[in-house]
Amino acid sequence: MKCYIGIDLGSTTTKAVIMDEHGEALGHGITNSRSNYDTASRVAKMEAVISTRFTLFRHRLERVPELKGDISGLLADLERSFRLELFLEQLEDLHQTCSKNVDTVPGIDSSEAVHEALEEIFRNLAKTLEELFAPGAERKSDFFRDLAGSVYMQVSEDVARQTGLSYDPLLNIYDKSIIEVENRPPSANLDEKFLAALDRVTREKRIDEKLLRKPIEDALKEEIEECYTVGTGYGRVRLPFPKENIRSEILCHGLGAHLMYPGTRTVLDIGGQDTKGIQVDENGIVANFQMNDRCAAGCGRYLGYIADEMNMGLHELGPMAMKSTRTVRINSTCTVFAGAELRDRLSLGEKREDIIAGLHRAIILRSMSILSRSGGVSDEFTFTGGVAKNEAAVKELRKLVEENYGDITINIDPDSIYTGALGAAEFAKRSGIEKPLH
Amino acid sequence: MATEDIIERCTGLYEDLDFTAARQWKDGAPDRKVIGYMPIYVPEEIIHAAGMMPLGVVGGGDQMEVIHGDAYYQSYICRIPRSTIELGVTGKLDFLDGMLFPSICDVIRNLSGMWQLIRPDMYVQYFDVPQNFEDGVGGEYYVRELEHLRDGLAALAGRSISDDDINQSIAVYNERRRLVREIYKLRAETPWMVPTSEVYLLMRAGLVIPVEEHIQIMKEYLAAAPGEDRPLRDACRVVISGSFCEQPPLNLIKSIEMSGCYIVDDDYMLGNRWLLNDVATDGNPLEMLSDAFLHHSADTAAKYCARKEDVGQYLLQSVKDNNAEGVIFAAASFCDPALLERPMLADRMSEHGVPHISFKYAENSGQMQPIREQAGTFADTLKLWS
Amino acid sequence: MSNNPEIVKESSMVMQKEMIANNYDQLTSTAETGRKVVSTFVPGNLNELIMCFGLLNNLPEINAIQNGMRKKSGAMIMDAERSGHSEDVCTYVKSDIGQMSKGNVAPNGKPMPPPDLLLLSYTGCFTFMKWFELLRHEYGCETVMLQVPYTGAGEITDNMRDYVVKQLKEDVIPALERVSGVKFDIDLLRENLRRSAEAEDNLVWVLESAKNIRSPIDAYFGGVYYIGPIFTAFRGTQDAVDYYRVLRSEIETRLAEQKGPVTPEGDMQEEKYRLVVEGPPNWTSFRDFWKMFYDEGAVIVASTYTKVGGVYDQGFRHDPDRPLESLAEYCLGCYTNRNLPNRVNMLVDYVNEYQADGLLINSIKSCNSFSAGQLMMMQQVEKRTGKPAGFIETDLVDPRYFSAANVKNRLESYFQMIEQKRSKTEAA
Amino acid sequence: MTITAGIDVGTGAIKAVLFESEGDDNKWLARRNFRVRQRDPLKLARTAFEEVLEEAGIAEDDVHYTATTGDGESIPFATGHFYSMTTHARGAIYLEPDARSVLDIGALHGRAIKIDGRGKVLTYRMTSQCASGSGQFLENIARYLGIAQSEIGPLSLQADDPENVSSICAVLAETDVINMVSRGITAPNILRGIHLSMAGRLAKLLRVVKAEDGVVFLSGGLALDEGLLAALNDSMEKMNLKIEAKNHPDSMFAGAIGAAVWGSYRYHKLLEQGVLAKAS
Ligand SMILES: Nc1ncnc2c1ncn2[C@@H]1O[C@H](COP(=O)(O)OP(=O)(O)O)[C@@H](O)[C@H]1O
Ligand SMILES: Nc1ncnc2c1ncn2[C@@H]1O[C@H](COP(=O)(O)OP(=O)(O)O)[C@@H](O)[C@H]1O
Ligand code: SF4
Ligand code: SF4
Ligand code: SF4
Repeated sequence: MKCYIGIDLGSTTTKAVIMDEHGEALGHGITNSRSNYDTASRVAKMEAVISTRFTLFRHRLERVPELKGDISGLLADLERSFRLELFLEQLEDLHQTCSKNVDTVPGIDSSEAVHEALEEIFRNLAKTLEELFAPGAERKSDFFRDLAGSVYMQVSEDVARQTGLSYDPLLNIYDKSIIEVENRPPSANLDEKFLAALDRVTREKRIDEKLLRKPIEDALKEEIEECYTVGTGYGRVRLPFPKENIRSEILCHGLGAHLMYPGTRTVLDIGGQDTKGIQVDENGIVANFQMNDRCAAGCGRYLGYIADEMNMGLHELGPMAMKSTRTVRINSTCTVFAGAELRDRLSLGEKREDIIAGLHRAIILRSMSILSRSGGVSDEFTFTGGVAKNEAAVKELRKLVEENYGDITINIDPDSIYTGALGAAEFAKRSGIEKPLH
Repeated sequence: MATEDIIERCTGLYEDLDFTAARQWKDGAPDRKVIGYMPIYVPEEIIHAAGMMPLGVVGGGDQMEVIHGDAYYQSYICRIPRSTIELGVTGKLDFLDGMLFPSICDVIRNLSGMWQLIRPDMYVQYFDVPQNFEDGVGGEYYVRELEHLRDGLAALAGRSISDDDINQSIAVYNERRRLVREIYKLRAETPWMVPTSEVYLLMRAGLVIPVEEHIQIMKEYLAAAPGEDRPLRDACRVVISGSFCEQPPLNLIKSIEMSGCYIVDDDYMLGNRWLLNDVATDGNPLEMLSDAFLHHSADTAAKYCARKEDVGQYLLQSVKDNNAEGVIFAAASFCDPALLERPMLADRMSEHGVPHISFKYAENSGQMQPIREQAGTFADTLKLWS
Repeated sequence: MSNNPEIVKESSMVMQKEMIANNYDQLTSTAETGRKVVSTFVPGNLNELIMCFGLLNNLPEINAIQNGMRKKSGAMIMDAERSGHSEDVCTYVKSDIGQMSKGNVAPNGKPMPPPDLLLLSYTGCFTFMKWFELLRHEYGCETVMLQVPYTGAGEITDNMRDYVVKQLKEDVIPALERVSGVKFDIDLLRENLRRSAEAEDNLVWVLESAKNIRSPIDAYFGGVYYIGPIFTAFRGTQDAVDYYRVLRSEIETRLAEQKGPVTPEGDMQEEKYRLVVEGPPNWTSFRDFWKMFYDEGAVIVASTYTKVGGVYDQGFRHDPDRPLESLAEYCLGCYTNRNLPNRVNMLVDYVNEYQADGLLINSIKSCNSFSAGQLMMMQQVEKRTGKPAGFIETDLVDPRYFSAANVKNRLESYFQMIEQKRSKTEAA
Repeated sequence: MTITAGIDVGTGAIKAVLFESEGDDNKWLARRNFRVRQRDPLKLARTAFEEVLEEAGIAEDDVHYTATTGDGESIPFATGHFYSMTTHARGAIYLEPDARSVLDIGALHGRAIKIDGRGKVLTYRMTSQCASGSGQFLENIARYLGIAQSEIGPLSLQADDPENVSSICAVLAETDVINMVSRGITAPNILRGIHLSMAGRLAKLLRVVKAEDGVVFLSGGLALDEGLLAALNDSMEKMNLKIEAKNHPDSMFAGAIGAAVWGSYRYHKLLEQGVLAKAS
């Protein structure tokens, strides 16, 4: 099967979208943008391939008459189990790496005690992770780093307290090891994991294995042929691509938003360290755009700092802000000082959720200015980028758009974080069909 | 009235971004007109003489959410023009019949053009002032600019403005100037009785209400203040310099006081103290206003100082007159005039052994911790070591 | 201009280089020659008048630019900040003050003499006033102020002109007489002004040659060289007259040969985008900045920066018959002394008359005079021309504020947007 | 004999000390230093206070004056508060009598304070808001690189070709660093680059306050970072500042020490005036 790939190498996350020659997006993948952009785009692409496989499974399973009606649940179970397989493998890797790193971290009196503590921590981790992947469980994030990290912190603080070890070296070991692990994409064969996941699901759900095995194996045999790749995003200059395979993220976001919602005339994208207001015409062609100036105040990273400061997951910020009853006015959106501002407010006795709500409003106010600079908001308006996942931000945005521009259709796709990559994939398809890459 | 009530009224005026008091005044009679003006100084007498009300516009403070204003300004430009534009774009200044932009810096200067672009129908004037202080050169130019202003306002008012009209207005403003001076004097003598946060609000009120009402409020305050029971605190005496345009948030003024400083002189809202003495009411009023402007007006960085020796003398005099122990240079971030001038003033203070510190603020500064830290250390030092 | 050995230098370039070197040599040899030095600014630069007194003209802005291009300004600015100057203010000022603290060495490596007079032509920029107060603070020399009122209502009034003329007569000329010991001769001034006008005619011709599709010049990156002599210590000299004559004939040849603009890497090839630029350039990475344009086939066909030291393409000429009045009008008419509606009009006309693809604003952190209000200007120009505008931010001579990756990212996006829009118009 | 406690509430760490003084003789009884790491600073301050009391075997009621500094203005059990620069100046003189200037380098700020031999603040200068040269930033980067706090210094000292970190904004600098890593720049060179950029800024502050004699005393959370110290001495040399920067093993306690010492001074002042304040 001929496939076209768009990669959006963002400052926080790297996204990939795989598109077929008819323009259908088959799969997408996301990963943390890490120290090595090559790895990041490789991992994102691999994730997109995984997601494409699931799309292909769906296509095949839809043709199995006996399964009628129950595919989505089945696929979700499959995916969950598959992730768990991946995570367990990475966890094992992390465990070994941590053990190996014990001796390289200073400030450790008894490495034996640390090794013991690590055993305990990882026993706990494996258990907690399996729980996190139990049917119906909620997860803070889908990144290994986030999940493993937050569990590790909790567990190691407990273990440290019980054993009288100091907490800092344990953290240092983690900090050091997670990087190594992240930079190693899962090594073993993906197909094997798909099949292992299949086994697990059929066992859990008592489904006849034979019904599923053949279609899944067939889907796995289908070749995903990479015909043309276009890169975009902040790190695009670092992509190992020739110039004609690179598009500015403005064009990609414009086009991506147009593909998702053809009626789009204004796009707001809030990414990790930039905010863009884009005006597009009926063909998704960019008519005007503005970005934040050199100051990264009020971009997505700001929320990251806040989440770190509060020791919360990014996912949890929005819901917490939604609980607010009165908004505290926050005037500085300087990312670096976000933490200080937060502490300042807390010490004045303001409530957490009110402050957080204020912070969200501050971000949105800033993007309203950028929109205003780019020519305002016209119907329809599409909100993209990581921050679009945040309900509190969305709520403020709706309010302010209505106050300033009246009644406007606001589109937010659950997959809006992939908008740039989708646009890039479409560019890849257009170029690839014109002149295939050799 | 007790000071508390007076200050509450002033606080209400300060927080009212809709300028209700001015709107009410305007609605009081069909042909009333309100003319907005920006810092530092315009000859309000001429507006008053035209039967109009001058309204001081000094940005939106820390309570306003700025959206469109930020769209028009880069991050390296001070705050006051953006919140002022926001006030304009969001219709809060729609009731104005004119806007005056006095010469102070390039930002306000360019804002005058922006206002012409967003309000092409409005009476919008850039009001230039002389930087040449000779009667025959700068004075002559200024008198003709004043005539131009008078004629423009007369046309807007639909009636002529006579010398008598202006002289009468000068008399009213003379009274205001006297009261302002009195309040400043009282604060310098007994700063614990007259906190700066109150003086500030009193002065701010003058921007947004008719001058006659302002005179009344100040009289009431002067009558009430000595009756308050306020303990003397262990604080040092400082002069604030550099805050003549964009205003600090009230919290900042309070933080300075809380961290152990009595403010005994300042250049907040200097417009109502710009002319230092009474202006004669028995001559050609424009020439008298010009004479006062050229020879008896306050000093700020927005003014050219013709002689090297004179730089900083005004501030030094204030330190001496008010028995201050130190100077706090507090300028708005990105305020070119204040920040360019500061090294020269600081040198002058050091020459005369006047301790000083400096920091920057924005009208919407939220974090007071660094301010307290600096003002507090300054106060600690002046206290522990004197 | 170009240090690239493969590029044949046009003779105008050689001429200009010599003129500048010569001027610095004169400035740095006053100890021997006994000549007196006046410092003044590019906008409102009264070179013709200064020449009447045999005084040398030193322009601190130009020194800052020279230091910027030689990558020396960064250290100077930091020096000034160390001695208490705010990071928020104009970097020309700090570069100048830093240069002083570093021994005040001229670009030719010799020490610069202290000025004998600071001629503060307060034209179009508030910072000028404080800048010279700061210099006076350091040098303690005589300072004379020439206040040029801002044309806030969009026109030059009689009161403004009279005020400037009066200051010239009563303050500036007496000060120049005092410092030089030379009596003012108005006929000499007329003679100088006549030469100015002649050079101005040729300069305007050169700038307007960019109206040709396939422009023979770049009116911004190249333009800053073309305006050099007329904005600085040469207006009114025979050297300037000769320079502009030669320059014009060179451009005539380029035009005839259908050549594009010269760049540091030779003649520019394809002309893909035609832009109008508002705002001064960045000097510390001037070459890299320029390269981002010519590599993409972008030519600047008109710019406002080349009008800061005088707006000549809108009809103004120095006039020997009204010497002081025309000097006054010159000052009053400089680009940054014009109000915003007028600046918008100029930009709209440029976009239309030069058939540009759009307006690009290079917003300079240092310069409130230029930058405050630019975003509204941009909006107005977009609205009135229907052409897309781009916006980038850099600084004049502070290398910390030139983020190449950031600027390149925006420019690329801007060019791709023009391209995309254009292919749509073609398809339609 | 006066017992005083000094509590320095920092953004990164809480420091508490207990002193016993007799005239000009100040004896150090106990100390605590807790990293905040996402815990409630005010609670930690209380814990630290209790632990120093316990270590010295002193009851809370026997403390004559509890002085806070840093962000501790709102600590309920304090007798009084001194502002950081006042306390760091005094603490510096206590630990290093030859100190004539202090560089207080914390999580979000850097300050240069010029002082005299008695610990009086003469002038000071702080880094401006946009500061990639802050402890927080260094900490983030180190975590990012998987390097323990205590390794930063030693690693930085191994640099052979330090990379230039120029961004003023920490967020953008973070991206710069990411780029560096993907260009294969080694951790020591990156760290040294950050150190140099911080040191340049700090040395600039020292220049501005005209620190020209005596020792430059490092205090605050980053004082013990040897890499930074080395970079700083380099930078000062480059700027022709002919003074030497030094730290002290107890540098991090300078603020708390200063608070305790001033507390005792203040206690006697109050005693003289007859206005005896007591810890609540
Ligand atoms: N689930 C989420 N909930 C809230 N915010 C999120 C979520 N996921 C990502 N974000 C925000 O989105 C930002 C990243 O957005 P993204 O569009 O990926 O940026 P970039 O393209 O610059 O990497 C993060 O900094 C974070 O603030
Ligand atoms: N115990 C410690 N060990 C290592 N580093 C520390 C320690 N305490 C503080 N730091 C570093 O110093 C930084 C700030 O410390 P801190 O003294 O709390 O600053 P401040 O008091 O100025 O807020 C922290 O971000 C961390 O990088
Ligand atoms: S440090 Fe803060 S204010 Fe400065 S550029 Fe970065 S985000 Fe903006
Ligand atoms: S704050 Fe300063 S720079 Fe800003 S408008 Fe006022 S005077 Fe001008
Ligand atoms: S502010 Fe602008 S016009 Fe003024 S000196 Fe600086 S660069 Fe020149």
